[in-house]
Amino acid sequence: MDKNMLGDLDNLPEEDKLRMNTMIEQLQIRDSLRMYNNLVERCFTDCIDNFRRKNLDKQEETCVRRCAEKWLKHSMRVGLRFAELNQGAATQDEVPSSK
Amino acid sequence: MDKNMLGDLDNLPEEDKLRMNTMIEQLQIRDSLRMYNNLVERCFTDCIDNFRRKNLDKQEETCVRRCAEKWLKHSMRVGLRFAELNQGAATQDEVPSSK
Amino acid sequence: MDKNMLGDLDNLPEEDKLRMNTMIEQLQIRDSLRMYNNLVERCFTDCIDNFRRKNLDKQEETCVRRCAEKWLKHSMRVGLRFAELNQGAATQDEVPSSK
Amino acid sequence: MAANRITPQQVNRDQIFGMAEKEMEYRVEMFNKLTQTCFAKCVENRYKESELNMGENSCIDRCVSKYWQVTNLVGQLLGNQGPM
Amino acid sequence: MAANRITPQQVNRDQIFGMAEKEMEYRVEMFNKLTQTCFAKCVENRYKESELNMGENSCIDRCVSKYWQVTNLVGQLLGNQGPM
Amino acid sequence: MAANRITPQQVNRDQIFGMAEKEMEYRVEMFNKLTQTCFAKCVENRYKESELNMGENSCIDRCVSKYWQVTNLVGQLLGNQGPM
Repeated sequence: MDKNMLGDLDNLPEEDKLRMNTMIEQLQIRDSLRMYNNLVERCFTDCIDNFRRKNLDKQEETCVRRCAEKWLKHSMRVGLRFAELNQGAATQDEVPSSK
Repeated sequence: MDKNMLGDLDNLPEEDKLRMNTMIEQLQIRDSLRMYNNLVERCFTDCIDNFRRKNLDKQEETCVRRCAEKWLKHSMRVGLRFAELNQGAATQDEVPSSK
Repeated sequence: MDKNMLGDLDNLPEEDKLRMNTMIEQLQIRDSLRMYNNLVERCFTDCIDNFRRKNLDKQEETCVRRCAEKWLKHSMRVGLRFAELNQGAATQDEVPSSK
Repeated sequence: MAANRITPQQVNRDQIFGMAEKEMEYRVEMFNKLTQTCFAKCVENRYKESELNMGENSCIDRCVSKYWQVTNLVGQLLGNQGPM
Repeated sequence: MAANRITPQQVNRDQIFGMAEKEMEYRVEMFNKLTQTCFAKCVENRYKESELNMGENSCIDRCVSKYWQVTNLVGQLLGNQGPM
Repeated sequence: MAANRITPQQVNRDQIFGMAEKEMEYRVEMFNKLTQTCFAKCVENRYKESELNMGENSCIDRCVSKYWQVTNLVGQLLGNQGPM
């Protein structure tokens, strides 16, 4: 659906393209802020279980760093695979479409 | 609150009703897309635990189908019960209101 | 970022301040409604496990009351601590900023 | 999201629409949480069949009823001391 | 959020933008759920190192593939009887 | 959501408002996640009483402090290599 939609929009006047770009930009900002929040929540949940001190100790810090790095690598890999599948669905007809 | 609100809006000019309808429509679209995402996530989480192949096997597919069907039936039943309760709250006075 | 942003906005015309206030108000309404939903979900999940009757029994009701009260006290305490940290980050330079 | 000139009146109408929107979002979210919570509490999740059995169905009915009551109870508590 | 006068045409264009927005939100949400689900299924969460090992990497690839297939399968079911 | 004519200037102001809105949404979401996570980590959930005891209170304080530090730490990492 989005593809046809965006196709249609190519023919729309400049001000609509501008509006569309603003919208996409806004969604991207929101998405990266959400991703940040989710990453913090996940690494905190997995790494922090001791509340006898108010500061992170070395071990907790290491755990959080690794968690965040692993998450970013994971997220990038998923992004690549996801893009391949999206592309496949867009070009091949024998693959059942996702919509 | 929404009932009074919608009551008020009945008296508003045509363009406001139009705007209201657009809003409701948009929320419904968003809701059904979210529901779709949630359903996929749930059935995937419950049914897929083996990652030695990249394609679903027969058993996984059956599990996903049943999961989705059960979910839809469940969701419809909840909708019916929920509507009854909403209606009861709107017409009876002895029932404590939800707001 | 928001601080500079809000700083800039102080210099903007009245109608923008009005718009900003409306936006903040809307976010607060949404946030308190979400909080209400989350609280109900949590206390229901923690307190209700028996579905042989359709009405809450005394014990379940007590559990829900305590859960909600504890949550509110917890939430207030977190708010205080969070505000202290936010303030510390805004006034001290040795503390690494959150952004 | 865009307007050339916003009058106080305009903002007022936007506020009304905004509140109606938030209220509807709230109801949708409540329904979704209720649906998910009762699914988790009542429905057998190994999916041996695609029908809900009698036990699951009556569990669902009672779950919805109790969820509704918890919503009212919590609403009363919030009305008395706080953010709602 | 604000407008002095809304014509039916205007609402139409708003609807198109609104639908495009919802569609994109849906894709972002799907990607995020997929990412979180596959992280939970595939990545060792005691974080002994900061690299993904070979087993984790191939698990991730298959997880994405299967998630995609489940999305299509559920989409077909919804298309046949309901809300999508 | 509606406008008869959008000028580049208008879009610019919408962008500023949009970013401020996203930033606020982010802070609210962070606060909510922090509140939920620390409740799960610190508060006894059989609800034998409606008061937080001393142990729970000091756990909450430390939990908030550590959550804040994790937020900063992850923010630094993202600043160095990525999406933030």
